[in-house]
Amino acid sequence: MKRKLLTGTMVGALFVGLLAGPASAQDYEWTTQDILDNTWILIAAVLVLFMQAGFALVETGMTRTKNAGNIMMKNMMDMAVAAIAFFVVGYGFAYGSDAGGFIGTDLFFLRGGDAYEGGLSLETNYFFQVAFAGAAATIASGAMAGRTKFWTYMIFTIAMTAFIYPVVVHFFWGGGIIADLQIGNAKFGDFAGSTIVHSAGGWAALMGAIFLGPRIGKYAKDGTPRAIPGHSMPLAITGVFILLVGWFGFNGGSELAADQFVPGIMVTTLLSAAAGALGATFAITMYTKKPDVGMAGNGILAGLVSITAGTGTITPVGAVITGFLGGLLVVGSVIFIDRRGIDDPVGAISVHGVCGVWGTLAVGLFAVNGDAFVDAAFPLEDGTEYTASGLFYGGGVNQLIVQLIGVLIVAAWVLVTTGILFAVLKSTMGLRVSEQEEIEGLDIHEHGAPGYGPDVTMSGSSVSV
Amino acid sequence: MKRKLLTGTMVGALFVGLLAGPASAQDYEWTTQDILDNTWILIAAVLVLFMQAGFALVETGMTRTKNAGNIMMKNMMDMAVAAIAFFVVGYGFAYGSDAGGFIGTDLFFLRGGDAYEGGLSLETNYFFQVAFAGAAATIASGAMAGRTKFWTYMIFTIAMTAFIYPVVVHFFWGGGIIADLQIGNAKFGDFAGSTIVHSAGGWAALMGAIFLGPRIGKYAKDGTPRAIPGHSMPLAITGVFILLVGWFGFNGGSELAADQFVPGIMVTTLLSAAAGALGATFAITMYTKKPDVGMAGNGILAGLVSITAGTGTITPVGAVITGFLGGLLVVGSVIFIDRRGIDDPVGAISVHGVCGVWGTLAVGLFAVNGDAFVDAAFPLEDGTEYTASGLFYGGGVNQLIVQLIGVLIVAAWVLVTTGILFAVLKSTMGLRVSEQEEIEGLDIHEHGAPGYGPDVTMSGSSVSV
Amino acid sequence: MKRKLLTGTMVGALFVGLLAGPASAQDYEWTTQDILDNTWILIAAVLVLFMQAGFALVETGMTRTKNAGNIMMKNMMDMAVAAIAFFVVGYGFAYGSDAGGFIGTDLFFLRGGDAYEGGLSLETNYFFQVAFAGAAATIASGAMAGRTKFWTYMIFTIAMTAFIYPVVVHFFWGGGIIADLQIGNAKFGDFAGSTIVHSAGGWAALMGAIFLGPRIGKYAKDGTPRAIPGHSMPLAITGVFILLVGWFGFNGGSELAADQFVPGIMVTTLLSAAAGALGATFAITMYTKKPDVGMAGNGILAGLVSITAGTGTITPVGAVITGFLGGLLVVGSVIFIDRRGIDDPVGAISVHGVCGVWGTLAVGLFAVNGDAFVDAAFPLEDGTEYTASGLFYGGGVNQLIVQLIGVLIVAAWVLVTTGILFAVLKSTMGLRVSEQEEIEGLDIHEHGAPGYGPDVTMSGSSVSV
Amino acid sequence: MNLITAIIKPHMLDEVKEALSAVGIQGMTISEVKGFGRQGGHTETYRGAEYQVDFVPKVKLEVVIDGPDVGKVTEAIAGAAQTGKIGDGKIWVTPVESLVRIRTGEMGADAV
Amino acid sequence: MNLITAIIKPHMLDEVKEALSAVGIQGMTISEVKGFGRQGGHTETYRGAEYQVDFVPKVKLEVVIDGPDVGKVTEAIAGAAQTGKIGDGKIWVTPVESLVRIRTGEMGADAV
Amino acid sequence: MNLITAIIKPHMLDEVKEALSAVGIQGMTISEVKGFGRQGGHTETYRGAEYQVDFVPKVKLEVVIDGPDVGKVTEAIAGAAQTGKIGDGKIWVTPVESLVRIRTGEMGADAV
Ligand SMILES: Nc1ncnc2c1ncn2[C@@H]1O[C@H](COP(=O)(O)OP(=O)(O)O)[C@@H](O)[C@H]1O
Ligand SMILES: Nc1ncnc2c1ncn2[C@@H]1O[C@H](COP(=O)(O)OP(=O)(O)O)[C@@H](O)[C@H]1O
Ligand SMILES: Nc1ncnc2c1ncn2[C@@H]1O[C@H](COP(=O)(O)OP(=O)(O)O)[C@@H](O)[C@H]1O
Repeated sequence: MKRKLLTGTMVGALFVGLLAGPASAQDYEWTTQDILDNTWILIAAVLVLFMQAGFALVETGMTRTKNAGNIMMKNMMDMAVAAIAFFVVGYGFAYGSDAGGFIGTDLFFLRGGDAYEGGLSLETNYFFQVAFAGAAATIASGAMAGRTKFWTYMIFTIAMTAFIYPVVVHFFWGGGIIADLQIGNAKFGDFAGSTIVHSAGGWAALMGAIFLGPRIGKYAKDGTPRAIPGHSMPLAITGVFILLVGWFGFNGGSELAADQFVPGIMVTTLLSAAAGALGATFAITMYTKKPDVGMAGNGILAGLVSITAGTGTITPVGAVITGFLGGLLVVGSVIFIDRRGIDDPVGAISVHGVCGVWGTLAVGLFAVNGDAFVDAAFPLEDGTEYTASGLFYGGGVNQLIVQLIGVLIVAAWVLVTTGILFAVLKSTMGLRVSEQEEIEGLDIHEHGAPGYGPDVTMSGSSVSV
Repeated sequence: MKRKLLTGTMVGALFVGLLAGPASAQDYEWTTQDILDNTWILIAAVLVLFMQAGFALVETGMTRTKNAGNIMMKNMMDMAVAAIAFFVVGYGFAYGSDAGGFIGTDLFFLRGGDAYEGGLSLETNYFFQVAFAGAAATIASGAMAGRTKFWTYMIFTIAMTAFIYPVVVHFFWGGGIIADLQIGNAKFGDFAGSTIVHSAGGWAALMGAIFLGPRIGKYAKDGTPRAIPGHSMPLAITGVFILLVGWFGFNGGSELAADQFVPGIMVTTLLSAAAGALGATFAITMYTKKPDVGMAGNGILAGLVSITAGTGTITPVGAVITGFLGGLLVVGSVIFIDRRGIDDPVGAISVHGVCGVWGTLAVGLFAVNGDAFVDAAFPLEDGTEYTASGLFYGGGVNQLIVQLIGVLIVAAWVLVTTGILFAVLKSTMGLRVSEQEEIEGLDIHEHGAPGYGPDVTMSGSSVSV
Repeated sequence: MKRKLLTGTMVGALFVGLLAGPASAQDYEWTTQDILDNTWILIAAVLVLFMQAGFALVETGMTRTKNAGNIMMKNMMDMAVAAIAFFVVGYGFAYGSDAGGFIGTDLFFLRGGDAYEGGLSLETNYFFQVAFAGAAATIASGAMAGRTKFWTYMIFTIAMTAFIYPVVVHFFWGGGIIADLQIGNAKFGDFAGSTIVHSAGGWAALMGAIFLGPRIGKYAKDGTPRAIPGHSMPLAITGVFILLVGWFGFNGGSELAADQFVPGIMVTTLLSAAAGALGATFAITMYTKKPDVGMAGNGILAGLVSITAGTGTITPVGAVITGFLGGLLVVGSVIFIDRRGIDDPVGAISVHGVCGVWGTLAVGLFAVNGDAFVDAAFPLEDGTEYTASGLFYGGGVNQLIVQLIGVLIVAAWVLVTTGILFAVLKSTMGLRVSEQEEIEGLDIHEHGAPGYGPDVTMSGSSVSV
Repeated sequence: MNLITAIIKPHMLDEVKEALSAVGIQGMTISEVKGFGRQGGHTETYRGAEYQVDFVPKVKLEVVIDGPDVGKVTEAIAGAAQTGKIGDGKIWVTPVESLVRIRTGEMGADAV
Repeated sequence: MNLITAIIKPHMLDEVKEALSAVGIQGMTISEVKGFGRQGGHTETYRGAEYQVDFVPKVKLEVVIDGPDVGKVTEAIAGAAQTGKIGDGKIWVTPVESLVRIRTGEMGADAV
Repeated sequence: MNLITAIIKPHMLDEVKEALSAVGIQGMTISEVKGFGRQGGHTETYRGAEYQVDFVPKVKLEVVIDGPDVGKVTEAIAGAAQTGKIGDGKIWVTPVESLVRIRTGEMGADAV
């Protein structure tokens, strides 16, 4: 019933734009540099879209066989829903003409942009940004794994990619309230989205995990957390590798051009990821005496999230430190959150939320004066040059404070909106599957068949033929 | 015996070209745009080659453990055979100097092309096109999974990539009989190969599945189809993600240049894929009440195949509709074909054949007048401008009819040639393994060892060490 | 204890470079061609980094479930360690100012390079080369699978990526002793690293496998080798596909520019890989009557390694022959090494070592006179043109001999240094886990938990919840 | 009371299950096992090395019955599982002293 | 001596294990099995086709005990494994003639 | 007739099989089980949380034999499976009332 309504509305909405033709002919002649810019960003966007496979594999590998199909499905639908929702309204809300620093008001259905005069075309921009929207939604999926109703999750994803995330984007990249944030000569900086994408996703993940409550069996009667080991490290770590590869598109493409700054971005991204792996391995080995494989994978992701804000402004050595601390942080955070009774099967809150915040603040510590991209992207209102830099490079605390304010604004927005959303969903459709469904697995109950055939798991259905 | 002969002939053939040196020095100085064009197409080709992994994973994930090794092997060898066969004769048959609108007659061993004067080089062209040849062959593999003799399949692959598919390519992209197809001012259009690649593969898949007959146990005694669940949704959906990512090379690269039209192609490709997932999820949920994971994956592929013909000429909204209908269609088609006693374990006939046809016809419905690429690629003989467009954009039925004719010509060619081929193979080498081999699995009998070790499946061989 | 020390030293080292800012502003204005060159190499580098996932999957697929987590971990940490070690010292040792033809002496922490004046930037170079360093280390991981202590392996990886491999690179690409190697007018040539990367990794793998000894149960009491089947062909062959895809970055990027020679490189790379698959399938079928899936995968890799040295100088037909012979060779070598009591679970010694040597020698047989890249890259000291070519193209044996000398120098260096390293490690930390740990699996004992959850393997830990 | 244990070929399970239903058996427990016997194993080859696989997959079926039908049930299984080829398996019968249905606590014949 | 065999729901294993410890049982062997019974199976759908899953996952527990505690142990298992919903499983008892501890060669009561 | 059931360490299977061949046993059925006993389990850590693994992998071996060789067979298994370390397992013997070879319908001693 509800499903029919839902789809009906979507299909209807699409017809609105059907009759109109494509944008009118371009008079501007594209230069080879224009084409190179767009081609590079398209390639980067493909890498970011590939990250969806990485998210799916990390999440499925770190959970159990009985929910494997459900998890692949959610990640696949996140991408599908994001593509349509961002096309219909999301891109417009994010990048359309500003209303009150809060939301965009045009460019729906990718219609009505300015005539092309160099740089990225509207299509290129959409294609790159939509991949980020899918990622932002998918982050929550991991924290909600193993107990969430599929159709309820779909509503969340629609809300996230059509409205909640686009508004966050508008706040900063769309020229909204954070874009103008300035203390002294320090402006808020978040190059590729430690805050805008990752912490936003992380806050949604936190709310999801809290509203759902822990999986059955996750906590002993006295509240001690119990491990529910994932079913496949090979899948999980393959997912980490795919995310790493995709992140070079995520960060490298966020330059929004093919230029001389991209190589440095790639280098800091790699170094931070590597240091994150070392940091997490170090921390978990100190704690349990064993280098946990999944934690090392989380460490790579922590390093990546941590450098995402500062990849264009932090030096290579700064990137190593940022990533290493991110790796330490993710271990501490996973264990802390686990102990607080919040069940996050893949560590999404820690990786994306906590490290997203850390990465944004790291800009206030390690950013270097005179970075070309920052100059170009954030000229000060009065025309003076941007001269702020991180605390450790003599820039004082201004940058750090402005970073913190940006973080808090995004946190407030996402926590409130997703909080309301989950509360409403919980009291209407219901958030969580029944106990029996959870025990027997979401695959059978939500999707009709197990994600692994009877020839793989003993809990499978049949031994014949 | 036959294997020895086969390989011997191949090796012999290769020596033919050994003595000659490389092409003579180029006088033409490559511009940066030339290099950009070639580099982009090489990258796109790598993405298309990556699709081979996607095909392998979808196919293996949707079938059982006992044939997993066989399936990976077939997909790997499809690529290997395609590379060699397309190099030796296939590329020449496809793109060599035309003989009777039917077949090319030179460029064998990539020798003897015109001197380079800009655009794509012969090597770039081969490298991009060969990836398509591998895909065309691999499509059939899915429909023939679980019961086909390995060496017989190899013969099919050689025939497909050396002759059957190259002739299809020649028909259209090689300047053969379909290239000149024109009704009024409408010319047949198939941008990236809904018909040329996908429906061609789909028809071969259909013939293969019919000649083989269903897997043991697929139909109850009264003919009711029984589900034979795949062994791993994580692998299958990872394959879908890889195919999605590869498709941006497939469609985006089919522009055969890095230019301003590529971004739009990427956008329609993504939107159609997303809409396909939604369409298929909607359809299967209506039918069985459960959102089937594998079907949603098929829906993404259906959306991709459906937009492949029109990715350059269909608007974003048109792409959403095309993909959504493709998603509905694939579900109906899978169920219909299943009921007709044709056992297609992965839905290859529906995804590639049925949606390939649908996508080609969709150009006749949604194509927009004045698309730049179509102008450039298909100038009319008399020099007038190409003005046709799809039915829904006021272009009348001409485009639709010419699309249909193209579809039928390719269908006739592939059905007849693969029909003859399978008939001959069946009565000589045999198409199908023995009953015991099928029950115990192709891995052990055709390849000597199971695709999964004894520590994964209970049906494994040993518990020791 | 040792771990604490280790990490402490690393972190300390990083602070050395912290205070300094980034390189000074560039006066040189980047041309679009410069940006294209760098962008292409960055993309190629991302493909090469992706190979790390391929290595991990091949290795884990060809070994057993009980070590799957350990193997993913090793491959992940190889990448992490390589990134940091190559940044801190490795890149400097490889490409810094030459000392005695043996080692570089500056560019540590990527500091102090020349001002940019076109071509690849220092960051781009590092990013591309670091991916090779990770690969060189990871090769040994496969041969040492299933019995090596994790922390000991980490020490090996640090030594390999910080010192042993960088020195090999310096020998040739860094302008060291092999770079000047010349017999008549033939200079040593190794385009993308058959010797520099692959055989270097292969020799390390050989020493590792010898020092470790075979896995328990690998040899019967009479010394007959016993098969220990891998646990997942789907994972292993997915790894092969990923390696294939990554190799187009490995070879194509080794042109170190986006230019007209890249397409030809891509073509020879693909043809050799394809021929390698056919060669290995042919050989193993002759030998055991069955086309072994893993061997065919090794065949693709053998074809790739074999063409890596000559991808820029060998004709397409030469590439087919080189790859086909590589495929034959890898089968013979795997069986030979197995019989010699050296337990190499994935065939790393054969694929990378033996085929690396073969590929380097193949340049002496099939290289074609007048290849543009070779001209540009290796001008002779006296200013005369480079005119040598392979034996089969009338170049005499000079090229073959110079290739052999280069191979031997690298072999000597790696065998001696890794020999000393493994001997020291064996008598200090110990190389090999205890018998009980090996039997029960490295995952539980080295990393604390199994790589596959209890719901996948019967040997898992618990059936509850 | 008796426990009837049968080792059968995996692909005969459906037919055996139907045959058991036909003689009124409403409950049974199965598991995947591996058998060693006259059927022998087979040789596999992996990466050029041969190895012997001695154990072949079988399904083990356990049925507890009450009363005199042991012969009938045994025959039903034997009839349905028979292919006539080596390796069809065995059926053996052991005595059972007591039986409880956990849900209700019923015992003996009522618990079957 | 007796062998007590219990078929239980998989997620009740932990509680049964604790109940057995409580009555002094220190050893047992378990395996994953599939059960067919009154509980029935369920219908799954895959790619639009329905199929019946008759066998549901169960855990089989085997405990050899010596002496007169058969009733106590049986009751402990039955008590802990009971959910009251259909499919809770069965417990049956068979006679054991001898028992050996492999490590020591001890026999009978000492081997338990 | 008797059924000899042995619980052994998985990596001892090959030796036990050989020992059984040596005393003329030509058929057996094995399955993967998990054991709980004095050997205890071990603690694993996953993502910073510890958990107890109580059940350790074992192999269960079932052999039906006819005649007076019970002792010999039991000893053969015990001898081959013994490592002397805790957790070597158990062997128990239960009476079998009848045995059928499905392929031929042979019964009793002929069916072994
Ligand atoms: N003595 C035995 N004890 C227990 N199981 C046995 C015994 N002999 C055979 N089996 C089981 O029966 C199966 C079939 O036996 P086999 O000797 O191969 O063929 P057949 O049943 O035709 O005589 C074996 O795979 C094994 O599982
Ligand atoms: N006659 C039997 N012999 C062996 N096992 C049985 C028998 N009847 C039931 N079982 C096992 O007990 C389980 C539960 O039985 P079922 O009839 O479903 O419910 P209940 O135990 O509530 O009567 C079955 O799944 C099966 O494993
Ligand atoms: N009372 C019992 N009933 C059934 N199986 C048992 C019993 N006691 C032990 N076992 C099995 O024997 C195995 C070994 O027993 P354990 O007490 O660990 O060591 P040991 O055999 O050296 O005394 C256990 O893992 C379990 O599978």
